[in-house]
Amino acid sequence: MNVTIPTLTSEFYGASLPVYSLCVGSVVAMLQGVSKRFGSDKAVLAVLLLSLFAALGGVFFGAPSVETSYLNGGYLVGDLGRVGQGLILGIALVVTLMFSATFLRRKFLRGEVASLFLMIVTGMAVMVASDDIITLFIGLELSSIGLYALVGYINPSRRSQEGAIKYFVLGAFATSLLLFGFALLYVATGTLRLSDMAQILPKLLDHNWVRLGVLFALSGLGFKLGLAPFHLWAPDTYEAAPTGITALMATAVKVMVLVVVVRFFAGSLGAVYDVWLPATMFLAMVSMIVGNVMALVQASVKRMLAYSSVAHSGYMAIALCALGGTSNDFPVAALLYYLIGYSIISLGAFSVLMWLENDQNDNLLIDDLAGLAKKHPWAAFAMAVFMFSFAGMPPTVGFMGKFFVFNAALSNQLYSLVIIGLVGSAISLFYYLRIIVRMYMSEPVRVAVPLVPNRSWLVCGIVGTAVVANLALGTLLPEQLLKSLVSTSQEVAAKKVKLAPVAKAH
Amino acid sequence: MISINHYLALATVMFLCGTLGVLFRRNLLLVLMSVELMLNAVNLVFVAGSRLVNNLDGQVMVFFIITVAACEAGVGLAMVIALYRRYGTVETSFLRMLRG
Amino acid sequence: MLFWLILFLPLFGAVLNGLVLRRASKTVSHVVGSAALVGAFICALLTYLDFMRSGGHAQVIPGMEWIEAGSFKAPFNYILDRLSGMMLLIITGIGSLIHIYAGGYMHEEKNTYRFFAYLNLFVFMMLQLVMGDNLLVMFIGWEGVGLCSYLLIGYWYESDDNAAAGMKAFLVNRIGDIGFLLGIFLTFQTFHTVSFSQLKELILTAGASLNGEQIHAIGWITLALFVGACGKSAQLPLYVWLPDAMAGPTPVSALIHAATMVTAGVYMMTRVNFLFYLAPTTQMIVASVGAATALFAATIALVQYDIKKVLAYSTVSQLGYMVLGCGLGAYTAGVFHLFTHACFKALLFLGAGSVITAMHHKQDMREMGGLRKYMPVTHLVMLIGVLAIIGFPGFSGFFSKDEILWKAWTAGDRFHILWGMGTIAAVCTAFYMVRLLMLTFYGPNRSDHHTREHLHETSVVMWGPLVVLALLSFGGGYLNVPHVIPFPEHGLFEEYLAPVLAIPAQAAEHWEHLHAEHEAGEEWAVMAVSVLGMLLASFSAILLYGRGFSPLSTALATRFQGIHRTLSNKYYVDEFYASAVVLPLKDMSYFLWKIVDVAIIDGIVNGVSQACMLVSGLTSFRMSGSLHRHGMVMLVGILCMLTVLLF
Amino acid sequence: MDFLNHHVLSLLTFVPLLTAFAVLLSPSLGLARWVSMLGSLLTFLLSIHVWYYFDGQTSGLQFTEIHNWIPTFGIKYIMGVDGLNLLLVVLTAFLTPLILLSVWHLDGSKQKAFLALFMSLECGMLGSLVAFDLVFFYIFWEAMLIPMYFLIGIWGGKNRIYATSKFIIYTFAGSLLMLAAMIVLYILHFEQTGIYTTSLLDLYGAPPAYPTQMWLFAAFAIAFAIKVPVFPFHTWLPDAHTEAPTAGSVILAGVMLKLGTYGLVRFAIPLFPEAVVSYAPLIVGLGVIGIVYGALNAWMQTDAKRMVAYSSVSHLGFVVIGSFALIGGGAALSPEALTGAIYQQINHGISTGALFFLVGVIYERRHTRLLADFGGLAKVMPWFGVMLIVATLSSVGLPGTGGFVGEFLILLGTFMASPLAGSVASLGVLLGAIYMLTLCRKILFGPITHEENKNLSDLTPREFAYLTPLAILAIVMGVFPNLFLDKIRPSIENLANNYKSYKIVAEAPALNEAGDKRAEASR
Amino acid sequence: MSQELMFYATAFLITVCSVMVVTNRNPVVSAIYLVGDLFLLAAVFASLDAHFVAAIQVLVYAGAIVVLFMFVIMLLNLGPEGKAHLRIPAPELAVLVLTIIGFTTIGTLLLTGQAPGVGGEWSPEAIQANGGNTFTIAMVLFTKFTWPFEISSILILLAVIAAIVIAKKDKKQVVHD
Repeated sequence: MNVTIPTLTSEFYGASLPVYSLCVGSVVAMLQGVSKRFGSDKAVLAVLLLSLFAALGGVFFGAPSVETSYLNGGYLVGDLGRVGQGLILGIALVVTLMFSATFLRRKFLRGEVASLFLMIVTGMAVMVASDDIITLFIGLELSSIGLYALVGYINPSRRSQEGAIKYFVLGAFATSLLLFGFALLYVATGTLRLSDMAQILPKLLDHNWVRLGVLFALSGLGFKLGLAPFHLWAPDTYEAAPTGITALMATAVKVMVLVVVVRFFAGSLGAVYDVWLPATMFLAMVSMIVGNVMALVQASVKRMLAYSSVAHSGYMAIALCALGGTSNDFPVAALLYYLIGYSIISLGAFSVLMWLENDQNDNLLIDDLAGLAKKHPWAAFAMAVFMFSFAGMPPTVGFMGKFFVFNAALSNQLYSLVIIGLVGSAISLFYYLRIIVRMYMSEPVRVAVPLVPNRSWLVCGIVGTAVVANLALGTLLPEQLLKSLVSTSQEVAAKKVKLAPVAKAH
Repeated sequence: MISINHYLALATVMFLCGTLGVLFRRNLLLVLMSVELMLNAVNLVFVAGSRLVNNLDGQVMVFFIITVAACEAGVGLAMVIALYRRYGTVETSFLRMLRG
Repeated sequence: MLFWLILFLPLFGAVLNGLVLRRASKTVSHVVGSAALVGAFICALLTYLDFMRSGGHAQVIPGMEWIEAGSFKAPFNYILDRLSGMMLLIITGIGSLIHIYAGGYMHEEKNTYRFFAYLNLFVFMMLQLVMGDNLLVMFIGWEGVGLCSYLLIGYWYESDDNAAAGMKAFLVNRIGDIGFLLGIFLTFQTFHTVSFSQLKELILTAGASLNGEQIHAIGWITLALFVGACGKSAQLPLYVWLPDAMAGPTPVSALIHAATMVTAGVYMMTRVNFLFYLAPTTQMIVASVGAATALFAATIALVQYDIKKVLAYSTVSQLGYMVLGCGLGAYTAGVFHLFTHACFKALLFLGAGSVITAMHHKQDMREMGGLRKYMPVTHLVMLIGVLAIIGFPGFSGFFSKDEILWKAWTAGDRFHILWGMGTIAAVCTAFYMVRLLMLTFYGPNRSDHHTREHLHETSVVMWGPLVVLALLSFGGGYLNVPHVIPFPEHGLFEEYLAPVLAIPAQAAEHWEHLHAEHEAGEEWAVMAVSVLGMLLASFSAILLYGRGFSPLSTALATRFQGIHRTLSNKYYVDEFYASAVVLPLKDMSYFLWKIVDVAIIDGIVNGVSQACMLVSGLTSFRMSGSLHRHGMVMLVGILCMLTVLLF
Repeated sequence: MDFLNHHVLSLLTFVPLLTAFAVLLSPSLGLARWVSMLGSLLTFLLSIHVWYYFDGQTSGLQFTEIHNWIPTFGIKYIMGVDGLNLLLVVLTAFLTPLILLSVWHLDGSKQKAFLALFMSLECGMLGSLVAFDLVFFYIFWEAMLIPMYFLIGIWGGKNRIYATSKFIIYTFAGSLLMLAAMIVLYILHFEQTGIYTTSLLDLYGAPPAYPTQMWLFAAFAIAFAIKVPVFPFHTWLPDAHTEAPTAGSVILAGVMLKLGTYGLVRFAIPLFPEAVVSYAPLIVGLGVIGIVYGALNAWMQTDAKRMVAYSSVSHLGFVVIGSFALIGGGAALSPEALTGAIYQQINHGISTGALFFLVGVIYERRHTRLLADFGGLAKVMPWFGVMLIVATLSSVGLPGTGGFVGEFLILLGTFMASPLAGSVASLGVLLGAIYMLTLCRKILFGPITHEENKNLSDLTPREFAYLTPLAILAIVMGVFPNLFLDKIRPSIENLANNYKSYKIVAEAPALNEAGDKRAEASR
Repeated sequence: MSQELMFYATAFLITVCSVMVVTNRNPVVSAIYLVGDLFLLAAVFASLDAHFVAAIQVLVYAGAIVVLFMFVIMLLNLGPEGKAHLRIPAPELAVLVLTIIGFTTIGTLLLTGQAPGVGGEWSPEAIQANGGNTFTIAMVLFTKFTWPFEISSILILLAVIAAIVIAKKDKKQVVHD
C-alpha cells in the first residue's frame, strides 16, 4: 500500500494563513497570560488585532481563485469558504474592538481570554473551510467549548455562570445528537467526506438510516443555529454572556453553521432534499412563530434580541429550504445577503448596548433605554435604524435581505413559509418598536444605575459604519454585494445535482 | 449472524439511556456522565460502521470523539467545580435565575 | 355682455360685501347690495326686451367649458327663452324690491355686510338655476340657493334654534338633491347629454323612435327629478324645512322662501316638461302630491298663531297648487301661479315683516290686533295681498288658482278628487288668510303697553316696495284671463309660454284633454263653487276673529280639541320624523360606532395583538428556566421532525 | 435645462431628503426653518416645472428616468409621471410648504428633528408617487412609514404610542402581503417571458393566469385598502389622526391616504385586469359601505379630529368606488368615474387638509378638540368661520367647489356601472352634509357657552397664509376643473378603455413640441 | 454461534450498566457502572477488529475521563442523592414516555434497515495485509486527516486554558463550603 504524504505547498500556506495566524496568535496570547511584562491589555490587544488582520489578509489575498481542497480534502477553500471566513473574522475584529472600548476591556484583554477568543475564531475558520465531517466536528467543538468558557467566565457572576452551564449541557447534548446523525450517515454512505456523500446519496433515496441521520444532524446544527425548538438555550445564554460574546454568538456562530449547512444541503444532501426539506421547513416555521411571539414580552434587551435572532434564523432557514428547489442559484446569494445584513445589524445593535453597559448594569432592560434619544441622540438614532432594519423596513439592508430570501423561497413555491414569514415580520415590528418607543417617546425613568457611557471614537466609528453599511446595502449598493455573492452561489450550484437549467437574470 | 443492525440497536439503547439521563437527572455530574454515555453510543455506531463499510474513517472519528469527550469532560467538570463553589451544590434545580 | 352683467353683478356685490367691505357701515352694505340687484334688474329688463323684440326664440348663450370627462360634458352654457326670461325678471325685480326693503328691516343690526353678501349670492345662484342650459349648471344653482338659504336662515346664528333650522333646511333639501342627482345620472345614461336644449331637440325630433326602455327610463328620470322638486318646493313629505326656515330674517323669507327659491322645483319641472309629458305615471304622482300638499298645509295654517308660520304654511299650500298644475300637464297654469304667487306672497311676507318690525320682533298674532290705525299703508297692501291669495275675483290669485282648479276638473274623472282637495284647500286658505288679517289689523289691540307706544308706520324704504308689489298682486292676474270671462285679452300668458312647452308626439294623445273645448257653463260652475266657498270661509273668519278672538272661536277650539291640537301641532309630523327617522338613524350610528367599530372591528384588531402578547407571556414563562425543560423541548422537537419525516 | 428635464423627478424626490439632512445639520432652529422652507419651495417649483411642461396630449410616461439598479434581479430605478400621478405630485409639493408654515412658530429642542422628518416624509411620498418599478416603489412606500411613525409618536397626543404603533404595524402588515405578491408576480413574469423584471413598463399588459391573478390582486388590494383605508381596515385611521400633530394629520389625510387609492389605480387594476372584474363588486360594495359607515360614525364623534378622520373614510370610499366602476360588462372602466376618482383625491387632499389645519388652529388656542368645548366661534373668529365654511362646503361637495366635480363624476360613473351602488353611494352626499354641518354648527354657531372662547383671537396672518391658498384652490378646482383635467385626460382614458391590456410608453424626457410652443408663447 | 452469544451477553451487560448509570442515586456507583460500560464497549470494539480504538477507549475513557469524574466526586464530597432523585412530575413523564416510544421507533427503523452495501478499500484482510489495525489507522490519520489532527492540538490547548479560566478562583467570590 503506498502512502501519499500530503505535500505542503506555498499555495496551501497562503490559503490556510487565516487558520495559522489565528493559531499563532492564540498561542502567543496564551503565553502573554502568564507573563507580567508582556501581558498588558495593550499588548494583548495588539496580538489580537495583528493575528486577526493577518487572517483577514490571508482571506483576501491568500485564497485560491477556484475552490480547492488541500491536505487530501481536509481544508477546502473557495468563494463560499472565503465569504464565511471573511465574515467571521470581520465579526471577530469588531467584537474585539468593541470589547477594547467598553467596560470589559481589562477582563477581555487578558492573555488567556484572548487566547480562547482566538481559538474560537480558529475553530470557526476551520469549520467553514472543511470538506469532511471530522474537521467540521473538530472546528465546531473548538468554537463551542471555547464559547462555553467565555460565556460564563470573562466576567463571572451567578447569572453568567448559570447561562454558561445551561449552554454547556445543552450544547454537549446537541453535539451528541449531531454525532449520532453523522454516525448514521457514515454507516449508510461509508464516507465522512461531504463531496463523496453527494455521489453516494442519490443511490440511497428513501433509506431510513439516511433519514434518521439527516434528522439528528439537522437537530444538532439547528441547535447551534438557534432554530426553534432547539433554541431555548439562546435567550438564557444571550442574556448571561457578556454582550460582545452575545454578538459573536448571534452572528459568527450563525455564519459558521450556515455555511456548513449550505454545503450539506446544496452539496452532499442535495439528492435527498425530500428528507431535509420538510424537517427544515418545520424548523423554519416554528422558529419564526416562536421567536417572534416570545420576543413580544421580554423585558431584557438582550433576551428580546435572542428571540429575535431565533426568528431571523427562521428566515434564513427559509432560504435554506429554497436550496432544495430547482429553480435557480439565487438562494445561496439570498441567504448570504441576509446573513451579511443580519450580521451588520446585530453587531451594530449589540455595539450600542455594549457601549451603554457598565459594571453595575450589564444586562440592559428595555426600560433602561427610556429617554435615550434625549441623552444620546445619535446612539438612539443608530439603534432605531437597527431596529427598523431588523424588522425589515426599507431602506435598510434588512429589507433587501428579506426581499431576496422571500424571492428565493417563492421561486421554489414555498408559499406556506413565506406566509408565516410575513406574519412573523408583522409581529416582529411590534417588539422592535418597543425599543424605539422607549427611546424616543418615553420620558427617562429613574433607573438604579444611570447609563453614562464614555465618549469613544472607536464606538462611534463602528456604529457609524454599521449604520452607513446598513443603509448603503439597503439602497445604493445591493447590486455590488449581490454580484459577488452570486458567484459564490454558482460555485455551490456547480456541485449540486442539477435537475433543471440555471436561469440567468435579465 | 450478528449484523450491523444489532449494533445500531444496541447503540440506540445506550443513546436512549444517555438521553434520559440528560433529561431527567438533576445532578450535574450525572448529566455529564449521561452525555458520555451518548458519545459512547455514537462511538459504537462509528466502529460498527467502519467494519461494515470497510473504511477506517469511522475509527479515526472515534479517536477524535474520544479526544473531544475528554476536553468536554475537562471543561464540564471545571464548570461543576465552579458551580459548586458558588452554590454549594451540583443540583441543576438551582439554575433558575434566567427565565422568561 | 348685458347678459353676463346680470349674472355677475350679484356675485360681484356678494364678493364686495362679503370679503372686502367687512368693516363698512350698514348703509354701504345696503347700497352696494341693492345697487347690484337693481343694476342686474335693469340689465335683465334690457336683455329681456331685446330678446322679446327679436321674436322670443330660445337661444343658448355659450360660456366656458366646465366639466369634461369621458363622454360627459357640461359647459357653463345658459339658456335664454321665454320661461327663463320671465324668471329673470321675477328674480331680479322682486329681488331688487326686497333688497331695498331689507335695508329698512335690518336697520337695528350692527352690521349687515354678511346679510347682503348672502342675499346677493343667493340671487346669483338663483340665476344660475334658472339660466343654466344643462342640468348640471342648474344643479349649481339648485344647491347654491340651498346653501344661501342655510346661511340666511341661520343668519342670527347665536341662537341654537336658528342654526338648527338652517341645517334642517339644508339637509332636507339634500335629500331632494339626491333625487335630482340620480335624475341627472339617469338622463345622461339614457340620452348621453344633460343639456336642456339638446334634450328637447332629441325628444321632439327623434321622439318617435324612443324605445320602451327609454320611455321606462324617462319614468324614473322624472320621478327622481320630482323628488328633487319635492325637496326644494317643499312638497310632502319633504316640506318640513320650510316652516322652520321662518327663523331667518323676514326679507329672506319673502325672497327665498316665498318668491323664488321654493318655486325652483316648479320651474325645473316646467323646464323639462317634455320629459314629464312622456311619463303619465309620474305626472299622476306629481299631481296627487301637489294636491295633498295644498290641502295638508292649508289645514295646518288654520290654527297657527305665529304670523310667519301661517304665511309659511300658506306658501307650502300654494306651492302644492303649482305642483298640482304641473302634474296636470297645465304648466302654464303652474308657472302663472308661480308668478302671481311670487308677487303676492312677497307682498304678504314683507307686510308681515313691517308688522313684525313695528311690533319689535314679536310674531305672535295673539299679541297684535287693531294695527290698522297705526299702519294704514301696510294694512292696505296686506289687504290687497290677502284678497289676491284667497282668489277674490279680479285679483291675481283668482285667475291663477282657478285656472289650476279648472284644469284639475277637466283632466278626467280620476282627477275630480284632486279638484276637490284643491277647492277645500282654497276654502281653508280664505279662512286662515282672513283670520290673519283680522287678528292683525282689526279688533282690539292686544299688545302690551310698551309695544303699543312705539307702534308706527314704517319708513318709505319699507313700504315703497310694498306698494309696487301690491300693484303687481292686483294686476298680474290680467295677463292670463280665462276665455269665459269677458275681457279684451284672453290667455296672454298661455300664448307667451307656448313655445316653451312641447308635448312629444307619442304622448300627444294622452294630453289632448288639455286643449279640449268645454262648455262655458261648466267653467262658470267650477269657478262659482270656489268663489262661494271662499266667501263663506272669509265671512266665517270675520265672524270668528273680526273683533279679536270671539267666544265662538275658543268654544270651537275646545269642542274640537283633538283636531285643534293635531293641527296646531302640525299633525305631529316633525315628531314623527324625529322618532321614526332621525332617532333610529342616530341610534344606529351610535351602535355602529360603539359596537361595530370600537368593539368588533377594532376589537378584532386589538384582540389579535393582545392574543399574541398573552400567548407570549404565558409560554415564555412556562417554557423556560429549567435546563431539563429545555432538553425536553429539544427532544420533543426531534420527535416532531421524526413524525414529519415518517408520515 | 436639458439636465433639469432629464432629472427633474430625481431632483424632485431627493431635494426634500437633502433638505432633511441640511436641516439636521443646521446650527440653529431659525436657520433650519428657512432651510426646510426653501427646500420645500424648491420642490414645489420643480413640481410646477413638471406640471408646466407636462404634455396633456399624450398618455405616455413623461420625464422618464431609467437606470439599472439591481440588474441581478432585474430591478430598475424608474421614475416618471403620467396623468395618474401628476396631480398628486403637485399636491404633495404644494401642501408641504403650507404645512411648514403652519409649524413655523413652534419651537423646542426637537423641532429641528420634526422638520427633518417632515422633509424625509415628503421624499418618501414623492418617491412612491413617481416610482415605476415595483421594488423601487415599495422602498419608498415603506420608508415613508418611518417618519410618519415618529411624527405621531413623538409629537402626538396622550394616546400617541398606541395610535402610532397601530398605524405602522397595520400598514406594515398589509404592505408585506403586497411584497409577497410582487415577488410572485415577478417570478411568474419570469416564467412567462424568461425575463426578470419588476418594471411596470414591462409588467403591464402581461398579466398572470387568472386564478393566480385573484390571489395577487387580493394581496395588492389589501395592502392598498389598509392604506386608503377601505371599510373593515380603517380603524387605525381615527386613532392616528386624533393623536397626530396637526401637520401630521394634514399630510396623512392630504397625501398618504391617497397613495392607497393611487396604488389601486396604478398597480392593482392594470396589473390584474381579470381579477378586477371578479373583485369589483366586492370592492365597490366595501367602498359603498365605507361611505355610509364612515359618515354615520363621523356623525357620532365628539372629537373634531376624529370626526374629520371618519369623514376621510367616507370620502375615500368615493374614490375607491370610482376606481372600480366597470362598464360594458367589464370591458372598460368608466372614464367619468375614474376621472372623478383622480380628481377627488386631489380635492380631498385640499379640503380635508384645510379642515385639519382649521381644527389645529382652534386646538392651538384652546388645547381641546372636543366639539362640546366650542360653539359660537363665528362671532369671535369670523375669518376662521369663513375658512371653515369653505372647507366644509368643499368637503360636502357643494357645486362650485372641487368636491362636487369629483363626487359627481364618481357617482355618475358608478351609477352607470351599477345603479344600485350609485344610488346608495349618493346617500353619502346627504350623510356627508349631516356630519359636516353638525361640525360647523357645534363649532361656529349657537351661543358662546364657554368663557374661554370669548377672547379667542381670529386668524393670524401666518394662518391666513396657509389657509387662503387652500380655500382658493378648493373653489378654483370647482369652477375651472379643466385646468387640471386637461392634463390628465389621455392617461385616464387610456387606462379606462384599455385596462385589460394596459400599456404605457415611456416618452423621451426631452421637451416635447407642445411644451416648447407653450414655453415660447409664454415669453 | 459463540460470537452471537458473546454479543448478546455483552449487549445485555451494556444495557444494564447504562441503565444503572442513569438510575443509580449514588454518583460514585454511577461512575463505576460507567467504567463497566466503557470496558464492555472496548470489548465490543475489539470484537469488531478495532483494536486501536478499543485500547484508546480503555486508556483515555476509563483511565482518564472517568477518573476525572471520580476526582471531582471526591473533591466535592458528593454522597448519595435523596430518594427524590428520580421523581418525575406528570408532564415530564409524558416526555419520558414519548422519548421511549420515539427511540423505540428509531431503533426499529435501524434494526430493519438494509445495509446499503457500499464498500471501501480497508477490508479486514486489507488491514491485515497493510500491517494491522493500528498501523493502518495511523496511516489514514496522518495522510487523510492530518489537518484535523493538527487542529485537535489547539482543541486540547483550548480545553486546558478553558478549564483554568473556569475553575480559577475569583478573589471576591464567596465560597459555600
